[in-house]
Amino acid sequence: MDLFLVNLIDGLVYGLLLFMLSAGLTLIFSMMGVLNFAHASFYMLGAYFAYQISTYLGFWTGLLIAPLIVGVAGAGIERYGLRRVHQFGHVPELIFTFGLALLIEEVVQFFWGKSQKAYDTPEILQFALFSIGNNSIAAYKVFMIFVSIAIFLALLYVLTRTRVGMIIQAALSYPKTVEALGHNVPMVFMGVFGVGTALAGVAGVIAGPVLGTFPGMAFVLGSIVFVTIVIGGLGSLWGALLASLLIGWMTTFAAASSFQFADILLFLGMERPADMAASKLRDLWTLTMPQIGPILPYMLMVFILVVRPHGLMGKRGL
Amino acid sequence: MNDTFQNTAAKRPLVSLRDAAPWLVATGFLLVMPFIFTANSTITIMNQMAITIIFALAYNMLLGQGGMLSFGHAVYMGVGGFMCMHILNMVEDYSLPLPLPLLPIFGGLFGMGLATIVGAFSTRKAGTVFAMISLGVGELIAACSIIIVAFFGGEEGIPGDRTYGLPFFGNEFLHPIDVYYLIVFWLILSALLMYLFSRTPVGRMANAVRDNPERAEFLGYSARKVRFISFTASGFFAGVAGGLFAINYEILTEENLSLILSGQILLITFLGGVGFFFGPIIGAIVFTLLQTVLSLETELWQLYVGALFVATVMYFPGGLAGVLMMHYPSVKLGKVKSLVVPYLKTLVPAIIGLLGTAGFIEIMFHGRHAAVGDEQMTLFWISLNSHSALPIVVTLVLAVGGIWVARRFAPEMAEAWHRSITPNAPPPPAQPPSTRDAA
Amino acid sequence: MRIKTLFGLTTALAIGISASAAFAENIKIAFIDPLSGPFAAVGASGLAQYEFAIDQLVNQQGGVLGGKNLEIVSFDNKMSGKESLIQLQVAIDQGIRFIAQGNSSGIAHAISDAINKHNKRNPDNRVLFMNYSAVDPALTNDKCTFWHFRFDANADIKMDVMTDVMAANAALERVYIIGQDYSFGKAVAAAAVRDLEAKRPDVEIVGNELHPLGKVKDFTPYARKIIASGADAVITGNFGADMVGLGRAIIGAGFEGPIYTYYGAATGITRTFGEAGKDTIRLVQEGGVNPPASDRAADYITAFKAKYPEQDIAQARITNVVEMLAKAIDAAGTADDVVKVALALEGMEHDSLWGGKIFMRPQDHQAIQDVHITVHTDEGIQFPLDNSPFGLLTESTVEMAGMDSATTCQMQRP
Amino acid sequence: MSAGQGSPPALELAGLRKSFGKTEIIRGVDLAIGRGERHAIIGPNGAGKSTLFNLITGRFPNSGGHIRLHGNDLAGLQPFEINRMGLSRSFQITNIFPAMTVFENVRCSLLWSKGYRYSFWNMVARSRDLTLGTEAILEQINLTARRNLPAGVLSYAEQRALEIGITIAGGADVIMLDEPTAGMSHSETDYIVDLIRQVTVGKTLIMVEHDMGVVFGLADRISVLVYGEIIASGAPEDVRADPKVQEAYLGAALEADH
Repeated sequence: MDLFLVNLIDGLVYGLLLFMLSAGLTLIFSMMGVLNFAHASFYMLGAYFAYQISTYLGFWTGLLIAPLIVGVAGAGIERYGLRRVHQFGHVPELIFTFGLALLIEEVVQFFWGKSQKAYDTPEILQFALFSIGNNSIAAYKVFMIFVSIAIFLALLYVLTRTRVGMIIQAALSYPKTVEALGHNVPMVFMGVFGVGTALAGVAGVIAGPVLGTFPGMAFVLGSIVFVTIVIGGLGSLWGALLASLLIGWMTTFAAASSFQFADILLFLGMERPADMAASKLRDLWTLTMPQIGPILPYMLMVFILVVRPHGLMGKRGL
Repeated sequence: MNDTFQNTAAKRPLVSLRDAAPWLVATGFLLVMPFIFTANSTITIMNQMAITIIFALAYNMLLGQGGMLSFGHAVYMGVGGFMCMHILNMVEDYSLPLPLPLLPIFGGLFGMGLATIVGAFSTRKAGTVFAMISLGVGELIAACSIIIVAFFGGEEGIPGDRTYGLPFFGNEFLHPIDVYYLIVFWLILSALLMYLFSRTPVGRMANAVRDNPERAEFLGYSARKVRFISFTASGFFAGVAGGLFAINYEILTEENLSLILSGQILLITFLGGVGFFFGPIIGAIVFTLLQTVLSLETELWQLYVGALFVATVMYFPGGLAGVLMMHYPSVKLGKVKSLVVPYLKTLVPAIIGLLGTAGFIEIMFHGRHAAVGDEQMTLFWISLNSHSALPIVVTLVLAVGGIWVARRFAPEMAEAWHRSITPNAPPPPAQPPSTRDAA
Repeated sequence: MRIKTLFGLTTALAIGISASAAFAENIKIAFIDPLSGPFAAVGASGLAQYEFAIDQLVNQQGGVLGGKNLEIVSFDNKMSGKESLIQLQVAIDQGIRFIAQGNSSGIAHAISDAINKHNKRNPDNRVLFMNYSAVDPALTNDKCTFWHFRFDANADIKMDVMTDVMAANAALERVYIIGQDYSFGKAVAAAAVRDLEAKRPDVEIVGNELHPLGKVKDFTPYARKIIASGADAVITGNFGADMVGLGRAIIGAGFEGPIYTYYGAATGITRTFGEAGKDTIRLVQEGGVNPPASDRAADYITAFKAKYPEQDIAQARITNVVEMLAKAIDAAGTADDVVKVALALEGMEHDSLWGGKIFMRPQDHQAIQDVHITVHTDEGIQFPLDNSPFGLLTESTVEMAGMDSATTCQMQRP
Repeated sequence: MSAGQGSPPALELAGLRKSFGKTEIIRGVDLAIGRGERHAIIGPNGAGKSTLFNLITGRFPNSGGHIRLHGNDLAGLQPFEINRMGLSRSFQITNIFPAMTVFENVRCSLLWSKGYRYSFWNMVARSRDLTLGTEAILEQINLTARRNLPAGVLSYAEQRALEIGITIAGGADVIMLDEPTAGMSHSETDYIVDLIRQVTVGKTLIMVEHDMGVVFGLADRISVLVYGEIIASGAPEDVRADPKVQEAYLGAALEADH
């Protein structure tokens, strides 16, 4: 029971982290129709910028400044890169962000080298806030939860209570109409792209110390973010939240479980082969849940796309 | 290539010389290549190129001709390759009478088999749904390759030996050159078949479905079925490429199924140009050279490839083939000569500028990462000190100056190009083909 | 336009490959390892160590065969089997007879297999494979070839040493084994179970599991399981980001026992563990540097750090590769007939720079040497890693580890 | 003039309904269109004309009632299946294959009816049948000179003509045109009307049109759709004279027209 509670908290932390990434991506995707493949790269940039700033000015300054730099960089890339490609259609746009992801990874390696950076949590949060059983819950994790929730509430407020939010909301559902109403849609696009990437930057700043700051960090997280927004449904902040938490808990509990596929095979009435090495099914007999945990979200995505292409809470189809 | 039916009365010959000429030239070229580049390593690289060309052409059946963006196409090549490897090992173990050159057929069949299964549920829609399903399926099969060791061999993969099969007309395929001719045979055959496929009713409808699936449905065609047929055909040729990979490298590993390879083939195809049949061929050649040769020269090769790719998407969405075909009207009008001077004026400074930029980056990189005391480096065959100011200043000046000059002359070049594609007589409505098939 | 320049450039480069074969005065070693991509840090580090070892230990000592120099030529395999095979062919075409590779046992298998085929098909220009790091036991067992020499202790030998040390700890009751889901991770787990059962049947293995390679973003749930199991010690074969992620998660969850690793140090890992990993992370390795075996070793490291401030002697065995190869070439009197060189390497005994002897066992071409258990700490460290205060301190040593270990190798000699 | 006795009408709608959410757009339409008839559906904006078209061609599923083509119920059929039964349509917004040449556009629309189906063993360029058929249609729609241009670069009127060409190419005997002259100048409209008259000889034509000149020039019969119901149906003169129609729709338009 203790372990269950602890896993619940760990899954929540991971899920909320995914949410910070997917919230920005789902906004960008729904407005501009662009599957931004470089989204996780902005997450990486956030972590590296924050690392660099933290070596001079400390963690907290990094938390404030790094996302701003990332957001400005994102807006700049939208203005001078993506907007240019926009006229050629969606596929080139997507491919552009794909190339951008490769390029950002190379640039990061050029400046920061190839090995892992010693970017660490701030000392003030380096203690165990409380324990459940033998498991200590680090204060930093609780801090991550609060930051994510604060961002979610702020987004919700901006989207539902402010004029800008109204325009964005409307543009999510009726992009053409909003343009016809005389709003500067390119400007809105740039703003949304900037804010979306800045959100990814925040995620990078606070996840970098926990999940590691290394050139492959974007690739590791990259495709799972798409999976999240596709499962959640486009243009739906709540969908993104739901899917993020779902994936967070799913992967956490899969990793924590000790379920063995041998049990299924035995249940099916098969007999455990005496000589495992010679058995054609040996890989199935030894398979455990943690082995397939990280690919469960992909299975879920394919399943959802086949039966319900607009995702859990999406309003319109892909 | 031209579909116009010249003379309705005369009977069309089975193959006209005009249609066959590019194929004959390409075949001749491929047959002669090993006599020019005799080293085993260059032949190995050419083998790699040929395999990539088949794979890229197969991929373009989806992306360019069918409008389906796949993020997991490596699995069809990989699964075809793995099956071939197992068949190869069975041939060895049970002395089956299967000549090696026929092996790729099995790769194709298994690639097609897998594509049939996946296509059954993924081709209902194009666009994002298809792309994301391909990503998911790609990730699933890539993950299986590590989990199911009995079939995929885990990290070491499945090795085999191509020489244990039956000698084929006395050839045991001991050397890369023997394999080269085998691969070239399959390259020409596959390319020809894929080209012809694009000329069949279903191939033409694939274009129609790509452009406007709804309209195609009102012409009596099920968009889904057209996509499905393109998808399985593409799976077949990807599988053939996998079979050739098995023969050439005699090993298949999980990397053959990875998303990295799937991403690479997208990059290659787009770099070459999706709008033209020969685009992916150019892409495959250029990319293979960059990957195997440029990487010998600089550790930063991926940075340059990334930059080249992003620049291509931004400025030449028709890819390298699109750039070439932009000049087709000029050639037709016999106005290429008028382009030489304006192009030189812009491109020479541009190249100098780009090389200067690359030089600057290399010097910076060397300065930061080289061993202490090891300050000499070789750049473009020039030996220089990466820690002194002079080379840095020189490359910077070249970079900035070159690009500045190029930008100054760029409008003139564009102007010259426009003039060169416009006939002197009354101008008909023409359109640069570069942006044509991009969407 | 653009294309033409590209073509021009690439053709020039392509000709460059074959042309450089013409002037081959130096005896070249091809270094085929990742120099770009996610694993480039390890490759770059190995390359620096090779360059330095060749320069200091051979060329400055008068070279081989009466004055010829050794030279390392680097080939970027991008951690890809396919690229490795292409670069291998390029290296062979340049007249290179000695191939050094180490990162990834999968690639080592591919190269070993390819070299075996190449040597069979081209008896005139055979090559040798100097495996300096790939530790899959199969390479010197079922899959052994005459052309392959391994200079690192293999995974089984390392596990033997690790479990010897663990067995000596009477307080040890529960062990947790966790690794990446691929051949090496599985081999480590199997060896750990086998050795612990043989040496300490009373020790309970409370967990034995695999996680997907390079796909886990958050290791916390694994760490929770380890804590919940009440384990006293953890064994893992993880490398790279998976090593850091796992280690930090375990420590962060409150684990205090030792974590025995194969690859838990250097190329950023030591600095990232920092204070948290102190006295917890343990590494099994050959060639410890703290304390250095001799003044000569200390001077060598100091000189290396002066030349390569960003790198470390993280793969000490590289000096053994270089010195033993040089000795074998001298003994064979030729660098072209690799069969003679291989025969000279077989059974060679060598005094390592890092102390102790190296014996190249002729039955399977496995180097037998002293293997140490070292601990991550900042106390008593003369030569730290990653320019951090932390380094690896030798805690215990097994001399000539695995000297009489069994091998299933049936060597086919030419 | 109208449907031959004994055989079922070309198209028959019975109690057809369609609602989106709670809003009912088509509220029980009954209509029979005989073979060879030229039938125009008119009505004010928002009357549901395009929805009616989309229901008939299988683009949307209906919420109630029946659609029969030559007596066969179309319930649950996909657009391509309906097309194969001999019904073809054009769109209100130009809907061609812009990246393909004019020639290709027409040839693609011929493929199914010429029996090529999903063939991947025939070369389209080698089929005289196809080429001749395409050329004939290009001739009919006056685009022979433009055959090798991408369809996207044609002028608007040319694109509309091409769209009509694509619609009739498959040889369907029921042709549905959705506002074929929308957005055209007077001379262009005259040209298209002539074209329509020419290419639909011997076929059943159903069209939605706003331009009353076109409607009264072309149609044998007119139905007036208002708020999802047909309020009048008959010969042009009768419809023109119908007071309900006058009241609901025609009055203003007719006065402006004359």
